[in-house]
Amino acid sequence: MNEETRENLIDMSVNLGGLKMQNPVAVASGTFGYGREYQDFIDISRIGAVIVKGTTLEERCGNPAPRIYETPAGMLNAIGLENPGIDVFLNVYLPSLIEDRVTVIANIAGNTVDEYALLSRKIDKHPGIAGIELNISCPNVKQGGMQFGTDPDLVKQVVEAVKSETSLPVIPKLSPNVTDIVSIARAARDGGADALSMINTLMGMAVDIDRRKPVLGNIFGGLSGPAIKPVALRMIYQVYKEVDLPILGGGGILNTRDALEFIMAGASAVSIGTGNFVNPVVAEEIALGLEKYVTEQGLTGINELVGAAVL
Amino acid sequence: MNEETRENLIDMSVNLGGLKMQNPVAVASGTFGYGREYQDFIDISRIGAVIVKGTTLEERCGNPAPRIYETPAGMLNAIGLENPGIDVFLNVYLPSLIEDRVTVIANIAGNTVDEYALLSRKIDKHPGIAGIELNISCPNVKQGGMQFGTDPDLVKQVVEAVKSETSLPVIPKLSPNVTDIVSIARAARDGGADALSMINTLMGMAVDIDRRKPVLGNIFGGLSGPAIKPVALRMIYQVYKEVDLPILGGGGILNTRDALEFIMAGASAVSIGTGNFVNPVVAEEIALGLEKYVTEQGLTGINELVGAAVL
Amino acid sequence: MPLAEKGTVISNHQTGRDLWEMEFLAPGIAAESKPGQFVNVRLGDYSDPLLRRPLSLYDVEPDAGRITLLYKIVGRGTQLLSRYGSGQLIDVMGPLGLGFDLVQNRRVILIGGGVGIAPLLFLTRELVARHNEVIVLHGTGSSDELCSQGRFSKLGVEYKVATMDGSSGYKGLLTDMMKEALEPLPTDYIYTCGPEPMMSAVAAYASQHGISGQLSLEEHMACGVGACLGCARKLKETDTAYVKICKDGPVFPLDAVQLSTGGS
Amino acid sequence: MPLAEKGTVISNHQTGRDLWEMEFLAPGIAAESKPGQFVNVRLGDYSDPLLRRPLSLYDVEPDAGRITLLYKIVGRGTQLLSRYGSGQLIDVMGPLGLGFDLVQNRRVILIGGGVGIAPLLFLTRELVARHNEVIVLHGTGSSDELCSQGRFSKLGVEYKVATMDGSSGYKGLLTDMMKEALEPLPTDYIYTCGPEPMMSAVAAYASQHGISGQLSLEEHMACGVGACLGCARKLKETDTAYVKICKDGPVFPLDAVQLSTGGS
Ligand SMILES: Cc1cc2nc3c(=O)[nH]c(=O)nc-3n(C[C@H](O)[C@H](O)[C@H](O)COP(=O)(O)OP(=O)(O)OC[C@H]3O[C@@H](n4cnc5c(N)ncnc54)[C@H](O)[C@@H]3O)c2cc1C
Ligand SMILES: Cc1cc2nc3c(=O)[nH]c(=O)nc-3n(C[C@H](O)[C@H](O)[C@H](O)COP(=O)(O)OP(=O)(O)OC[C@H]3O[C@@H](n4cnc5c(N)ncnc54)[C@H](O)[C@@H]3O)c2cc1C
Ligand SMILES: Cc1cc2nc3c(=O)[nH]c(=O)nc-3n(C[C@H](O)[C@H](O)[C@H](O)COP(=O)(O)O)c2cc1C
Ligand SMILES: Cc1cc2nc3c(=O)[nH]c(=O)nc-3n(C[C@H](O)[C@H](O)[C@H](O)COP(=O)(O)O)c2cc1C
Ligand code: FES
Ligand code: FES
Repeated sequence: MNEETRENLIDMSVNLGGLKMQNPVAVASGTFGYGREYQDFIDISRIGAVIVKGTTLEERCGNPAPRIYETPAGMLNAIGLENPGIDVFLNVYLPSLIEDRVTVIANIAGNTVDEYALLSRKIDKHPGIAGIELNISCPNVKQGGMQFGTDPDLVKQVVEAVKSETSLPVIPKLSPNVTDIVSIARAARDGGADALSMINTLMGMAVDIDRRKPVLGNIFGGLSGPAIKPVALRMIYQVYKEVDLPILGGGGILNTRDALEFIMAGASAVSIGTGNFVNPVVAEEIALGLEKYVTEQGLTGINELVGAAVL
Repeated sequence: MNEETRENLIDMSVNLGGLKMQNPVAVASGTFGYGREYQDFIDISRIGAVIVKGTTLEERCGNPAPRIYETPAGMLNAIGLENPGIDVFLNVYLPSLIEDRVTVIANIAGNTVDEYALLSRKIDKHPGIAGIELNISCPNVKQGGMQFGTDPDLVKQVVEAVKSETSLPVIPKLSPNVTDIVSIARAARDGGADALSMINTLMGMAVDIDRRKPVLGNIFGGLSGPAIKPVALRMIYQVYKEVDLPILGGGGILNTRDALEFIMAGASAVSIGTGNFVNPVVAEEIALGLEKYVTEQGLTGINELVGAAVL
Repeated sequence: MPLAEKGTVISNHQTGRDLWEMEFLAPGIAAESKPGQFVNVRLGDYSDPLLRRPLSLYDVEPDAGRITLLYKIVGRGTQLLSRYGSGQLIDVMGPLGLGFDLVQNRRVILIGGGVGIAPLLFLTRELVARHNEVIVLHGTGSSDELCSQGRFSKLGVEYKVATMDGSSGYKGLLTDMMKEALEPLPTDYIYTCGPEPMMSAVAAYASQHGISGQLSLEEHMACGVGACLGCARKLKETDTAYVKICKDGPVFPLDAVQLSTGGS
Repeated sequence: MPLAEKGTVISNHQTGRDLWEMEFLAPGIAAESKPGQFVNVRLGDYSDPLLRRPLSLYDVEPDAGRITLLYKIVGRGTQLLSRYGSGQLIDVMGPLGLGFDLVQNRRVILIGGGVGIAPLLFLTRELVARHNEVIVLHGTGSSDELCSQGRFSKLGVEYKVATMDGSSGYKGLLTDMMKEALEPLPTDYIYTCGPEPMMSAVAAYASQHGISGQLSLEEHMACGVGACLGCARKLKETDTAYVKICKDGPVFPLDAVQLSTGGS
């Protein structure tokens, strides 16, 4: 069989707990706006899935400036979930994404379990969304956010509540700021999660030594980018071994080799966050790069590589 | 008063819970051997304190190779506490350090609370050691190590056991791989800790995509270097606000500006680990750099800056 | 429509104290550019520094496909930028942001502080083309930071300088010179870019004299396109919403912004 | 005594496929250097790449204070190394590790695979000075990786090459050529550096013929001085202790090491 024929038989699609992606590369929540911001640079219909900015019930205006800061091989952000609220998202931003035939994953954050449920109900009623990522790990908001993601009982509760409101695939996004990621992942599974997204940012900070103050208006922020890649890989590896759910893995991915590390460590699909800022066409480049690798290695699909490095 | 006179009045010494250092810059355990390895490059008597390689009761041969790997702005290590055992350390390696008038901090790791106690007793009996750092956070050994550092009750127990065996300053070294660093710090204080050392490495891994295996022989390793600086600063800031103990802060320090960030976030002294590999004279350079800064800012001593950025 | 392009460096050389000029070919971006817009530049091939750096369009010649940047070395990114040699490729996104409104047939004053002069050269070119009488005021610490004189002179506009140490032109604050320089003739419009305390003084003067105008703001950026919501700023303290400098700006009306007046 | 020195780059240029040579002045290090030792080089000014890179002393002229490296571009560090220009400073620690034992008045064979030829040039120079008959065998994939011929010829030693594709010298494995090249004359001592499967074949041949010798090993390094215990390796599988390549090596007796024979 020559390469060309084989390429046609190659399956780059991914089924992430019922959520179908044409290729394994998603762009991560909060780093790609509502898709339109990068439209001039990349054909967004070529991306496996666009996970839109974290959305809350009501509009939020976000944290005081400065909100971002560069760190060695990474960045801190403390956006504070600025967003126009779920209704505006569904009615104003979503339609154009649907028109562009983008696989859209919503990302929701609530202050209470009930809010997560309510958000999910609204999304469930609205056609055009392929899945719901639960942001239970945002380190940048006072209420809600991270404390949900660090307590197994709360994780289970939130997932259960959401599952009872929607038939869409539900993907909790786990916080890495925990002692035992496996117990959190198990709680999510016990609550009925269809897949897991990991990892969100590590909580960090920077000091402005000239002003003798924290750099960020919010003091603390979420660390993302290549700096956190080793932590992300470790947690995905641990969870892949212990919990039988597909994983959407990310944290510091900048290129195809990085993405392959995640897939071999157990991720069924990958998400690119900070990498979009560095290279706005990175998601498409990685999707193509993965396809090339699968072809060159004589594999039938990307799925064959998932967990390949797990001992 | 002109600068020269003022310089004489400047106090760069540090009292870390009873442990006196001539300047606030220590070299971190496991990155400086027993001092002699870097002797050709740096006058080790100029370093605030040398924290020697983690020592156990019995000799340990360490983890299988490969043990280290470079990551973006950081490195992974899984040395596995290779060391000749406490008796060889005290009898063979310590004497030359004492001769060189180095402030030596021992770093000990046990498999059980009793082992920590026994190690401390041996050190207490042996003159020439200024303090004991308790490694309750090593991610690279199966038994002992990190699980001590992630459970507040165990932390308290270990510290109490050690305190009952020695009158030397006892400095538990906290693991960053926890959900709530403040509760761990409190437990250490409740056990009688004299100061806190933070942070040890974040647990991470890397995948060799060509061999489709984890890179490290031990699979997981500790992430150190500039990549982890934001996490270290955040944890030190949190603990400084909540727990009234002096902090020996480190994680990714490469230069004087980095050290100032740590001090302003609440560290009374700093430790340099990976930075020694990058620049073997970095500890001396930073000690001088801090003195210059204190002088230029017209301060009387480094202590004035501790926690200066904490809101 | 903005795009990502690998520009080819034509030249890159120092023109003043810590000040450098880089010329590169990027026809796609050049064709779309307007004064006041900026490019977001990726520096180096490694993960540190990681983020792109926003830099104004100092000059643009669309026909030649040529873009010039004027930059001050302040940190790692600008340091790396200064190491690019001719023929090397440079990874640029642009043009980004909303540029200046271009008035016509007016007497306009452009006030640049330090490297804040950068966006005002391309602006001058376009304003001259629109039959405005353009007066450029440039303030710096010392004469070795005045590297733009030749370029402005070529455009045939009046270019006055103030230096803090008096080594060239008016000795003292640009904003003190401003008052002398602008009166008694009426000013129709003011464009300014520079340190906020300077722009604050300019805005106060403008408001006092009922002159409208625009300024250009800076904020740390990641995406440069409005996707990350990182470059947020409240224009006035009483605002509830944050604008995004990269997308809603960097240019804003002079009277829309509450500026830092100095101190810390 | 090793030291840290800022060397001044004299030249840095490509000499073969992915192969570069850099000359720099570092009199302190040059004065102390012995064949088989290495330097640990810091590349770039930023945090990525972070760690130093170990590179063998390809050639050293102590009187001129000059050190030459031969390096193959394989990743980020070596890529950055290739960008250094003459006059630039380069941050080097060395000489590190234990070098080769230098025999006298013998017939010795030096066997280098690929860029493993690097430590063998300086060694040749010193062996020639010690009245040895030196035969150098160098194997590569193709002739465009044979960049050292001139330097060895200048030292007046026999230099034979094998290339996998036959584009120069013997066609095939260096170790196959070795058998032909060495016999019938007796060999007193063997030095080798290169891929482990190659060195493994050399060691097997040596053991079969009762020839002693030394080889040079590689391991990822951080400190380069024995402080981090990172570059650990069990010489034989049955060993309980790990040697540190940077301090106990990189040179070891041929028969002390169990080498990887290939595969993965
Ligand atoms: C719209 C816009 C246009 C600009 N135009 C110019 C110009 O034409 N010429 C020029 O010299 N400078 C200009 N600047 C400022 C320039 O972006 C910074 O000087 C530069 O990013 C500093 O990078 P660094 O790595 O050298 O400094 P570092 O301090 O090492 O940078 C660290 C981080 O802080 C950010 N940062 C530091 N200073 C600034 C700043 N003043 N504004 C925004 N981000 C900053 C960097 O982008 C980076 O993310 C402009 C800024 C903006 C927002
Ligand atoms: C004692 C010694 C002497 C050496 N002498 C030479 C020489 O003269 N010429 C030459 O071309 N190469 C030599 N090498 C190999 C050289 O060190 C590596 O090729 C180089 O470190 C690769 O760096 P990189 O950033 O380009 O590659 P990357 O793969 O990006 O490096 C990533 C990390 O892996 C390490 N690494 C990668 N390959 C090796 C390797 N083979 N050995 C050790 N560490 C590695 C790097 O040091 C770095 O920490 C020597 C190695 C050792 C241990
Ligand atoms: C500027 C910024 C904003 C983010 N906003 C969100 C968000 O709204 N919801 C969320 O779940 N994650 C958010 N994240 C986290 C990313 O989706 C991603 O999980 C994280 O950045 C790690 O991946 P990376 O290293 O590829 O960026 C944000 C990250 C960044 C950098
Ligand atoms: C190679 C290596 C070995 C280490 N060994 C020890 C050890 O034996 N005991 C210990 O408490 N910490 C050990 N550490 C952790 C360091 O002391 C330090 O806490 C950590 O590396 C973070 O600081 P850094 O980023 O400055 O390196 C080791 C770190 C490295 C890189
Ligand atoms: S830099 Fe991302 S929104 Fe402005
Ligand atoms: S590299 Fe540190 S011990 Fe060898």
